[in-house]
Amino acid sequence: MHVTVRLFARLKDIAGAPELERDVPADATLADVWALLAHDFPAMAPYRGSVSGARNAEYSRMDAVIADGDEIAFLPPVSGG
Amino acid sequence: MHVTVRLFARLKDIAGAPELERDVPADATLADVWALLAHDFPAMAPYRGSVSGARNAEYSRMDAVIADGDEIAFLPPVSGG
Amino acid sequence: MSAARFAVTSDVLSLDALTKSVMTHHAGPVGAVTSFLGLVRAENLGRVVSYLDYEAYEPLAVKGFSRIADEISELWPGASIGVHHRVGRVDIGQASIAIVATSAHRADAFAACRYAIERVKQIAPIWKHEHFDGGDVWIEGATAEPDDEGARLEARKRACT
Amino acid sequence: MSAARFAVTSDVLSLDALTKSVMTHHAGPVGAVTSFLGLVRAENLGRVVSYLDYEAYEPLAVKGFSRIADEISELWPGASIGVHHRVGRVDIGQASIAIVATSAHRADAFAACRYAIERVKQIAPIWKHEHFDGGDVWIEGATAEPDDEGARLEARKRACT
Repeated sequence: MHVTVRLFARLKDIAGAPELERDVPADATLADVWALLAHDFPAMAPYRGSVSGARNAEYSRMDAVIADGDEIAFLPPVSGG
Repeated sequence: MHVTVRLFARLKDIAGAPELERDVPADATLADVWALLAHDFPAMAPYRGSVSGARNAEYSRMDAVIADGDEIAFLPPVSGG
Repeated sequence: MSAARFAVTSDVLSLDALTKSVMTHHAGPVGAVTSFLGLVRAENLGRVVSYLDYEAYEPLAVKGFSRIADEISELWPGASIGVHHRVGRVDIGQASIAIVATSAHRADAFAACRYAIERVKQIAPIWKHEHFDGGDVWIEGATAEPDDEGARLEARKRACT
Repeated sequence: MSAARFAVTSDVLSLDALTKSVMTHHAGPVGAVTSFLGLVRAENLGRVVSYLDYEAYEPLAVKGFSRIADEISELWPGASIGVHHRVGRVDIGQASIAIVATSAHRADAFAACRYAIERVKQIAPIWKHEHFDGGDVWIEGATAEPDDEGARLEARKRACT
């Protein structure tokens, strides 16, 4: 399966890009995608406890299973307002 | 002594005028002026417990002594906002 | 519209003009601006309201707004407010009062704005003459007692502090 | 400026435009309109701020504002809100966020407005990139957890209800 991963703020800076493409196995969860990223970009690892996930522009639990073509997003702690 | 008495809202309607002139004895208090008005306009009497007094555009206790030429005002319960 | 922070006016109220005058007055850093507009509703206590006619003892009303601003400066140092109140006829949907509060942080700006409207209702010498379907009536709310500590505490409670 | 009630935009915010869109949406009687503007301050934690640069996950941010409006409708039936948030560079003194709340009575309008800004800070996917004298830093606040009941209760507490 193929997913688009959107990254914001510090996570975007760490990855050096606002958007990545990743191939993931069937039945992969958001947590699996996160693990891939943390492997590729070790500086992301500390965000494990504070990152929120989204799937197709809806908040999603990290254990949600993703589908081919999904847009996955990882959101560091927010600071709007 | 001579005082100008300003009246508002229902008190103005009862008196039929927004402003009255009254002669009062020396050492008269706001309460004394109020008593004069309540005598002239019995419909004002029920306001005794809820009216506020002002002297020269400052809130004033009803037992404050007034001076010649003062502008006295009686304010029914307020309803601004 | 006057650029005064405290005004009683027969002009249509402008939040924009009031905000400008409060910002101009405000000395410290401003990170939060809150506002309150009171609009005339078409219905009150089951009566079909045609319009309101406000009367004020203008000089004392303006002093009252200023007094409320002083109370706020003591309660929330660094918070500033402005108050504009209509007199004369105010039609349905129009604002009878506009309040703007500024502060470095939002908690104080919200508290100051809420406290201000509660205090205006308690002590400003302003009266609402309601013209409704079938008659008219002077609305009478609170006996104005600016030094009443109980009323001040009630206003603080409503301001949530 | 869009007439949408919920928007993320790089345009300068207009309280006037936002108020109009909320009033247009609002179905019931409106007696109270409250607003909140968050302004960029020249100083933060001792740093001399040059400007802020906001980033948002726009579709989710707009849905988040809408979700907050739904929460408010449940908590205070008859209260409506609108939220506009800037993205991109926002200079000192400019508004990064505007919120307008309407209701029949003032208590709900104040509560809704305060609740809205607390919830925006908790769950809206928006990030502040602070450019200050000597560097820049991404500000990180709360982990966004829209379903976290504790966060909702905290927002209600701050809204004083």
